[in-house]
Amino acid sequence: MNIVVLPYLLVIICSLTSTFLAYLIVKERNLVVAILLLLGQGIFHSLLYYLLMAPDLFITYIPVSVGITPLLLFLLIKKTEWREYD
Amino acid sequence: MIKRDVLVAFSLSLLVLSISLIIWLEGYIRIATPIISSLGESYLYYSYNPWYSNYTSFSLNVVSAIIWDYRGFDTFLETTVLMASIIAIYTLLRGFEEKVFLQPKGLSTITKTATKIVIPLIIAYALAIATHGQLTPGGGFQGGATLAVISSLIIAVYSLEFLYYMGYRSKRLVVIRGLCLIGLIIVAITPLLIGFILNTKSYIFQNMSKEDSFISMPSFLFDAPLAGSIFFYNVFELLIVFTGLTTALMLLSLRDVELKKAFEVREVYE
Amino acid sequence: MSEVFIQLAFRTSIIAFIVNIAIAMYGVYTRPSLIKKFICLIMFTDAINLFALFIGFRVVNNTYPKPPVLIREPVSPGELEEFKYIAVDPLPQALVLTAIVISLAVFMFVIGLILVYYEHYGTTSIKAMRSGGVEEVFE
Amino acid sequence: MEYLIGLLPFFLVAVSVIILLIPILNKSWKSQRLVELLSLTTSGIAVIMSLLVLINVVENRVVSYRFAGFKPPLGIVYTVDLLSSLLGFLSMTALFLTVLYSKWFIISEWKYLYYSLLFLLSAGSISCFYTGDIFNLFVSIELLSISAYGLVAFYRSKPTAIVASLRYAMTGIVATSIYFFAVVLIYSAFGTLNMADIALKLRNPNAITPFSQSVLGDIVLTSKIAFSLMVWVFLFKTGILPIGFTWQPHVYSEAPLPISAGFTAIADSIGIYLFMRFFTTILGWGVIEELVVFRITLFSFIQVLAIISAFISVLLMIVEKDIKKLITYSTISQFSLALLGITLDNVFGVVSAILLLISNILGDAVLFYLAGLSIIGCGRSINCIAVLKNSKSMVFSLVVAILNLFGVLPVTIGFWGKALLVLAGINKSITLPIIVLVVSGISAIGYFKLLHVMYTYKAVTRSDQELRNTVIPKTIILLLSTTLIVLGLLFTLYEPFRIFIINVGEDLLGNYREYIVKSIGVEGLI
Repeated sequence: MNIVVLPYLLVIICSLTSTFLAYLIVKERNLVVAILLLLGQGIFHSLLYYLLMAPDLFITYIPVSVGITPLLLFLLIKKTEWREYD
Repeated sequence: MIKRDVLVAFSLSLLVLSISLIIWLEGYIRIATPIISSLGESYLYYSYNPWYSNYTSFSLNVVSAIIWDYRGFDTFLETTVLMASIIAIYTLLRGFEEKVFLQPKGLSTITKTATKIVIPLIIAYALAIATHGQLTPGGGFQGGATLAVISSLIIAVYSLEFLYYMGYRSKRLVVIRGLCLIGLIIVAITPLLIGFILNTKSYIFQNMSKEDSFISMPSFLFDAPLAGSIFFYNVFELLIVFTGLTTALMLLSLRDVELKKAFEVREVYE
Repeated sequence: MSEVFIQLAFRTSIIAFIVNIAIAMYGVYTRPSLIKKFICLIMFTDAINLFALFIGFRVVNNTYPKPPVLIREPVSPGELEEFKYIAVDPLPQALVLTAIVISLAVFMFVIGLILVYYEHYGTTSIKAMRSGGVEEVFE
Repeated sequence: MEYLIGLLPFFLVAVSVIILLIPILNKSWKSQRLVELLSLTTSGIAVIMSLLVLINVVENRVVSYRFAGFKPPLGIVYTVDLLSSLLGFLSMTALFLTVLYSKWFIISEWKYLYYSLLFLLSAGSISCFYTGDIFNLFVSIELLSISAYGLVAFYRSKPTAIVASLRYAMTGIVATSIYFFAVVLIYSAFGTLNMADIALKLRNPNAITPFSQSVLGDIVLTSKIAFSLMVWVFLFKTGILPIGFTWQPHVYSEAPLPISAGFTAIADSIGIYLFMRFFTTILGWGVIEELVVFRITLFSFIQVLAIISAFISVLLMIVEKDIKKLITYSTISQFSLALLGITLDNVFGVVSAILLLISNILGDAVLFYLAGLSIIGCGRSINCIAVLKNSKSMVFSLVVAILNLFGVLPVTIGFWGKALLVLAGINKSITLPIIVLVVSGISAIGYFKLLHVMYTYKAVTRSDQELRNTVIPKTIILLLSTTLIVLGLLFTLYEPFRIFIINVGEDLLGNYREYIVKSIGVEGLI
């Protein structure tokens, strides 16, 4: 196996994981867990940005998806409610 | 309810099927080929190219060159969108009071000490990627977002009170933000003004000299490529994004006591 | 062999992202909680951004493509020519960077809106909106 | 003078920032007055600037401005033709009127925030009209949308206003993201983002433009997907049936009244304008054969939607009791008819769409401003319009506005819009004119209900505190209603004006060649 194949393998794994996480997020009723899953998805997305050779986006996306967006969402949940009711 | 869910799911799966068929079977959309668009190749070729001085922007980072030079107007409008968002949040929560004398809480001492150690590192990193945006990956927005992580760390670890102690007020931040946006506009309009004075043709957002206009921003500082106005834009953008995101974080983490007055105020309605 | 594998990998990933878009859309249209809808919107824009980035990727013979950043100042036009054929497309990256900032700005405002909504109705479920929200109030 | 085109959005943004900063830095009562004065003068200057652009465009037909001086596919270019400069001028006029009316209508400590958002809204609007780049259009739409969400939620202690803003924002984010998706698809096949470049390659796929060279992928299939997605987005912006109905009635009835009046010109006409731009200049006459059938199919699909939308909105208009919602449904029906005009795909159809836009912008403004008077005097119910019956000039204006929107007498501009629509429809089939007439007939019930109510009901006027000095609004209303008549008479009697309006439509449909050449700056490609 050629060594260049490895990044492509990672690309496919990251995308499939991201989709699986998306499914979990939509299913999840506990919003805190949903946000944590979103954070995990963000990490996979950042990895994808790196693998697709976009260093600018990589260093943009890390603070946005791991730092700011989850904090905003946690602040929102803290002030409102953390469960999803029907 | 359930009937509607099934309907939505069904139509969306149809959408997925059709687009997937197009991509998978026919290969209509160009994916992972050796060819990229000629426009992209032009950017790669001209971005730092002393041999074609009419098309270059003297930036080693091609993405920075596109963002602030080739498509600078987009980024200006994008910065304005951020401004509009801050004004809109401010409008939504108008009438709040920032109360400084509440007791600060926060997490344990260990976490606080760790944060204290991390913060200077983040500041150094953010400044580096913002000011070297024309040389290495990074730029104003990247640096600003990284700096804003500090504010979010402080809010999460020390509580909002600590930001007040450090002298942050949302109004001050909004003022800094507005002034920086005006600074950006001034830098963008400067070539036009110089063109007026020298009575030659010149363009808004012009960076290097063009075929029909010789006005040019400084492209080198001693030995390091400055990429003309890209450097200034990056510095302004750093401040704009940092203050903007911090304002939003502060406004959205206001305590109930502070927001109480905002929701009591009733204006004369139609 | 390797080319077939690369094609397989990329087509699978792109379809994964289209499925991702569809799942997010499903969440936006069917979940009752505003916060959940909002999380799904974030996923939606993220998936579209990544789709855009896949479009700008290229495959280079024998090696992995380079990011669109020149390592050092080019000394000859020949080096630039080489760079032109080995780096990925920078334009989608610039577009996505702009799109990320814009969506962040809009999301911050929507969070503020949801806060005020909660202040009014005491819940983040859209049922409150359906029952009580849309009635006209005559003074 | 070309730099004025590029300077206008910068000017509006700078004004907006200054308006925001003055009261924050200086908290005295003087700063409030200063803000009002500043916004009035600067919006006046903006009107003059857009008028100068219009004059320049009338002379040269198409004017383009390159940002940063880069040639088009490489950099962003503003390309202004007759239609965009005309609508840009109308949008700036609406901004001026909105500022003037808000000076009277809005009483708030935080008025500067309102003005600031209003200027950002119009900056987005003017950028949408002038731009010649599809990604720049995305950014402009976002600027327009986010300031609009903020303005709709301005009365934040009303729960309905928050709900309206949430609806608008949620659908808006989905719509603009889908637009971005379409932009990416177009880039993947055409390898360019410039509108003129795309238009060129849809007509001549073998053309080789500087920098972007030739097409990359299968343009036929990609255009089919991308343009279908774009139709969806524009329908959202216009407020026509599938997803427009989820937000437009709520937004119009809950936004501050001057904003609702300005929205027609500043935000909603963007939808119709983009339809015209994308389906006449870009995917218009002369496209490659593979796409001709697709275009016709798409048009017939939109036609059906427009007809359904027109019927539903006029039916809702009859039963509506809230005056702001009544005007909203009237707007939707007018926009649907304008869309119907575009789908007829001939010069008269497009001209009728333009005329309907103009008449709707002005007529809507008159109705909303009258509603503002009645709301201040009494309340939101349509019975409250009766407070206006004491003033003869207001009754006159109401009659003019109603006649204009209904479109029966050939003295107003609205008549010519509908007349040309009928004329254009007869060429296609006999049913279309009948549909237009039936829609107008049903809408007449809704409009004349207003007059009926005015003379039969007796409205109770509110306490004196609410009634303010009504010189400003009354002057604006009279001015606008006379403008309606003057425009109508001009169109009937003064030939150059008629020729000018018809030229706008002809240029749009047939003169794509000049648009492409002037925008890209290279001749001999088409």
